[in-house]
Amino acid sequence: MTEHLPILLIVLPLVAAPLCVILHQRTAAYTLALLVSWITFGISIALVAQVNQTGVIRYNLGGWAPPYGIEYLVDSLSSFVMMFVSGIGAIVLVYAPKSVDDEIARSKHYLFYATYLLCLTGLMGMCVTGDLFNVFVFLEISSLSSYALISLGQTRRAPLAAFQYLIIGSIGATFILIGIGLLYQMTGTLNMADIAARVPQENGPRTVLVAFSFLVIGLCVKMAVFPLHTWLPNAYTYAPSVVTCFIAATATKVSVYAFIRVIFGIITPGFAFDYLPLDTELTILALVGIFVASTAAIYQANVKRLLAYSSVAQIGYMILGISMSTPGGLTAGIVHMFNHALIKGGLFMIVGCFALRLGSVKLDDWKGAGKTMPWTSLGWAIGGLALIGVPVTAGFISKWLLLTAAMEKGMWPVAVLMLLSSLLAVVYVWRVVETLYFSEPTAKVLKAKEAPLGMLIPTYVVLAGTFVFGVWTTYSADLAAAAAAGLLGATP
Amino acid sequence: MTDSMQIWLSLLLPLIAYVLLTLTGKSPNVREGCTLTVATILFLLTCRMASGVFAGERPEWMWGEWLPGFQIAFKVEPLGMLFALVASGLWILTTIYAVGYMRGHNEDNQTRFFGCFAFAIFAAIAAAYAKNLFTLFVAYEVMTISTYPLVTHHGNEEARNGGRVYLGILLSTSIAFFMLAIAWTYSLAGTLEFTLGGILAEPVADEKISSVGLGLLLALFAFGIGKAALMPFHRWLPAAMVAPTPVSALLHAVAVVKVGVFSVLKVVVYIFGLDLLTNSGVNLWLAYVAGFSLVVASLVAMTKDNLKARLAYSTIGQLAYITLGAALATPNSIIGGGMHIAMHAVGKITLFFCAGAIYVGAHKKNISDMRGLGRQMPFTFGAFLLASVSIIGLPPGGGAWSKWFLAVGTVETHQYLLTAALMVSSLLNIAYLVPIPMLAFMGKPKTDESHSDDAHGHEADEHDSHHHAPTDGIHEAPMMCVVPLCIAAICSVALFFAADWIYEALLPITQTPNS
Amino acid sequence: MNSPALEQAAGLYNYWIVIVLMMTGFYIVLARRNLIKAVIGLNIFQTSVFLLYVTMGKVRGGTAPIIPPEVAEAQAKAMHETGHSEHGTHALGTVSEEIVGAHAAHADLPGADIIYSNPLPSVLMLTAIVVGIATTALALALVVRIREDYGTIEEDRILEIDRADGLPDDDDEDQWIDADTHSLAGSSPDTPTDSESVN
Amino acid sequence: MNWVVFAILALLALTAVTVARLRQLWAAVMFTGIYSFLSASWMMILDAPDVAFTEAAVGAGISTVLMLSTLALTGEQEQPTKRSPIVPLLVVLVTGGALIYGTLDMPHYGDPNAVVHQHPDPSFVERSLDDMHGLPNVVTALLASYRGYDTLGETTVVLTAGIAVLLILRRDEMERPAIANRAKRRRRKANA
Repeated sequence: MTEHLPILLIVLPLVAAPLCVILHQRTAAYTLALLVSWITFGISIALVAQVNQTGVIRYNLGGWAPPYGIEYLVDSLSSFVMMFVSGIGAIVLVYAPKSVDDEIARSKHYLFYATYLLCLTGLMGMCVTGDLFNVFVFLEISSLSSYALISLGQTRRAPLAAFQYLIIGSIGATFILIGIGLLYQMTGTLNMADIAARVPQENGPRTVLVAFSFLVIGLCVKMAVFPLHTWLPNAYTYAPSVVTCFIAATATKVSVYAFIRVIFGIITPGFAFDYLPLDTELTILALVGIFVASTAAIYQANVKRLLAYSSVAQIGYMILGISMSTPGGLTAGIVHMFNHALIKGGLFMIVGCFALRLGSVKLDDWKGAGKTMPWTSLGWAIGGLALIGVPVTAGFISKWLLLTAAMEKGMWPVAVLMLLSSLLAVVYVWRVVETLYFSEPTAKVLKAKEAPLGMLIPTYVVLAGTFVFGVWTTYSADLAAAAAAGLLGATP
Repeated sequence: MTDSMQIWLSLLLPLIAYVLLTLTGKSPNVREGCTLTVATILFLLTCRMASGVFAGERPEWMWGEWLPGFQIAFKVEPLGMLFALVASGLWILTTIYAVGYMRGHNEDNQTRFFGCFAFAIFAAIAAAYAKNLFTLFVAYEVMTISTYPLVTHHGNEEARNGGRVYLGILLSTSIAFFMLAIAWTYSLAGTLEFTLGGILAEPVADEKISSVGLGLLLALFAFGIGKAALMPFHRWLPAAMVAPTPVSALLHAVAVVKVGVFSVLKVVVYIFGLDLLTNSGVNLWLAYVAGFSLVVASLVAMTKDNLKARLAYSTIGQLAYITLGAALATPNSIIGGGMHIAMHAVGKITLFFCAGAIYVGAHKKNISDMRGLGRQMPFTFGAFLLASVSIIGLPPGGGAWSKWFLAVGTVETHQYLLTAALMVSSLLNIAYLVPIPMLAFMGKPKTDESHSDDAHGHEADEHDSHHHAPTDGIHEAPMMCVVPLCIAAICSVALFFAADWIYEALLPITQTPNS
Repeated sequence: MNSPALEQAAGLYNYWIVIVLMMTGFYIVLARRNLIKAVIGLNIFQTSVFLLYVTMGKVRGGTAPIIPPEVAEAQAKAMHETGHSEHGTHALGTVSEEIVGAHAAHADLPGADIIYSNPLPSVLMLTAIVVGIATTALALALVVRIREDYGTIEEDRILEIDRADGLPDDDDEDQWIDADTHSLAGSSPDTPTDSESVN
Repeated sequence: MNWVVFAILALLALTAVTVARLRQLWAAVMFTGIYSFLSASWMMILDAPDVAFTEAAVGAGISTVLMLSTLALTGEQEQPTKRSPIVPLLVVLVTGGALIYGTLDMPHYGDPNAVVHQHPDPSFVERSLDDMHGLPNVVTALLASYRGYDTLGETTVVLTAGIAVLLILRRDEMERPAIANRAKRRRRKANA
């Protein structure tokens, strides 16, 4: 049984999705989705444990060995990413029902939960597969379902945002497909490890170079790296609250994961960073992105959009860490994926609570909500502190790791700019805190009740997580360090 | 009781207080009883530890390793011990005082107030006992955050603006400079542990860092520790005056600012090392910045009519004394700086207590309105006078000794300009502190009409139920306010006689291991 | 003109044409202001990528990877005789002796001289085509929805309408609150969409 | 044979450019269908009959039908845009240039010594002979076996799209009354 865990991870939500449709009843569909997502979470925890004990797990689908068949590969990195993606997926589902009731027409609920599961399937599939073309297929599953989920937002801007995301996302996916094709042409295989072993690197064949850049650009679109982020603010802003929680916490992170895989698992950092000046380019892009997006976040009137821009900035920190390609930097990038998933998930969950009670995500409509919704407001303050990176929160751990990694590499300006940029986070987080606590409540706010416990408890579980992993880093930083070591060690 | 237990218990106690008082928030008497009990236990425990530490023990306790190489660990040494002693002792006084003040004022959210207070004490103790820079930094930031709700306690526009400046400056400096400096130090030395004689000597010998770089690093530390309120990053301190007076007392006398200068001293003594600093000469610019800071702050203080604002600028000046002591980096100046932490803490908390008592008892904020008030509030103004003497540095105030050692430090290093600055500043101290009790005792009260108009004009809307105090006879603030401030005033004099003991206690930190 | 360049051009012109086709599709997506046109562009872009893959699979003088029945039969029989079982999993990148041996054994069988084009790109593209049509369907559904909500599928026009609504979100908040209370006040039976009135 | 290829390629390019220039959406859709059909023909020549059939059915068939039915709901004329085509053109030129640069080290068209035809040795065809016990169509064999998992993914994509379309297009009277109101308001304004 245990040797089939990797495939179970995908098949379970995959099978549950059509079942939800067949059930055709919202409560039943919800219960099934909840159950399956928690089982998936359990399986990924089991996989983390297993990888820790026995090392990399390889699973040949249908018994066909690579390079013929498709191989599943669970190593410390993929198991780590799967763990937090499925964990966030499961927790958000616990949080979901009230908000979904409020924002999505009831007759659509069973379809909504089915799509949610499909999105989860796609994300998990991207993490677990060791086959490049298979990554593309799963990427499309997760993308298509997220377009649909985003289009469910209440305003008519939601379908438009989804459409724009679809066009940009499909261009990105097609770029990835071109990149895969060119790599295939040069190596004759689709298995990542096999490609890495066979890709000709001496003299840097131009085809490999172009293949690589197409893969990177395609993934950058999906990751929303700075100049290619244009789809993200609208998509996050107009999607239903629950969808934003889920997608913001997981989708971009999984793309980052795929990016890491491509750079360290296929191209090798030696080629990417020594032969190509990719590290400088990425560093510059990341820094510019951090500053531009953080500044944009400061001026937003809509809190969801504010957080969306903040997400673009935070992706910059991940890229920054990855582009250092040292164990320290890579660890920082990976651990920030995890920490940011927690933090941003928690913050968007808070936004969902406000949206439920106040019917708005505009900052002006939240004035003085600290009085009537103290717990939700406190939640924002906590999550905000974590986002800023105050000690004792998870955000601090990533910031600290990134800082020491930059220092270690002697990247002075980067360290200074990084710290300066985190001051911008103070501004945009605190703007909201002040509105919550130091403004006269509006009539609607005065009438508002505290968010229901069913939503507050999962939110606080996630927020508590930001504290736990700000202090106890065995399961975040240590796993990330192991993953980074694995990535760098695997490529001589 | 083992060494490590003493440490974690003293860290745990404020947290226990926090939990207890949150749970018992409904009944104020029980809540404050709990706080006081815990504070007393903590103080006794700290005294017990102090006797050991000053005798040469160095208890240690490691809580855990957050990241490989970065531990949250604690080790008690004399400087930290002194700071912890001051903090825990004054916590008791401040709590008693706060009870009187907050009740006398019918403040809202008292539970949150006392809770954050306990948390700030926790952070102060953690900072005092920190074994390495990493732990110190974490405690430093926790303190910034936990005192923010205290500063913005009133929740109005003014509080928001004050809080903005407060948090803005403290967070920005700590993130942009302090954190960078720590990371830099780590990349140079490979460790962040406080070590007698410093950890940077080796990298300097290996030429990993030039003397310019060393100066820059010192600057990052000095300005990054925004709580030390070195100009030009001092703005947060006056801004934080919007807080209730007990908070100001805590912030400006005990916890926040003292964590700042304490950190500066720690960095100088245990990270740079006195020898390294004096040999490389990079410390002098800092000494001059501190000298400039202390004269200017005293000058500004003279212009302030609002008593709390004047005290705030006075604090900026006094903190600069300590920074100056650190910057001179001679054994005498370090001891002077360390001693001034205690002397100034006790003196300044008295002054703030007095300011609060005057506000509660007579509803006066401005010095010009206090003319003749001394006859109504003799204890308060008497205490004010005693504390002023200590702050100025005249016998029999404790401050006399610390300023003496600082002056010796400037002479030893032949920085006579700084000696002059110290003298000038002390004169200025006299000029802005002594007139207050003098006016109160000697001055003629304003005529009743203008007096009451003024008072009502200021306070009527805030305190509608308040009936105006009669001008004749003794009318002090509540006992809960007056008693602590008298105790504090007596302490500030008592310290004059205990200076020798502090000197002995601090002497070990100035000795380099090989000399 | 030197001959290597010419040779290269002769060997690569197929790819170049495919690239031109791809870029035409890409251009349509980027330059469009009409939503359907964007979908059309995406279609052309993706179809051209399929061509890129299929071009890779071609072998000169090869034939479609469909094994003539008689060859297959003979092969099956030969395999039965050599009695070799299926080879399950084997380590990555290594080819076991057994397979090579079996391969050599087949060499003299009928049909062994047929050159087949590479089947793998075809396999991949079958998947990609389906993914493409799924994307198209989803995109078109969104277009229909946008058309219902905005009454147009011209992007410039939609942005104008959004701008005319005032600041972003301004008007939407009203909807939000309406939806929040589930008030059916405005949605009398005649809530058909603009499509009717246009047609 | 060669001139057929040339003709198809020329027609493909012509069709693509025509689509780019057309403002009549209906015609553009038809040309897209033709484009798919031409692609399918070329794929046939490239020894990929399975892909060709699928492309003809899906690309030229289903997708054209879908687009036409969408057009029926949305109107067929593309409005001229004032935006300058310079930026997209630039992006496209750079991308295309990069791709052409990338082809320079590629194995030549149809080269039997290309890595793709050499690497998994024995090749997929030979492996499938053994593993599949002589299933004639190697592409089908591969789809069902070695890359069966992609096929599962592909099915999931279809399922996703199906559910998604339901989710997007289903109208509900409970839903979004404000939008309906707005549509009514707009209609009224237009009529007035």
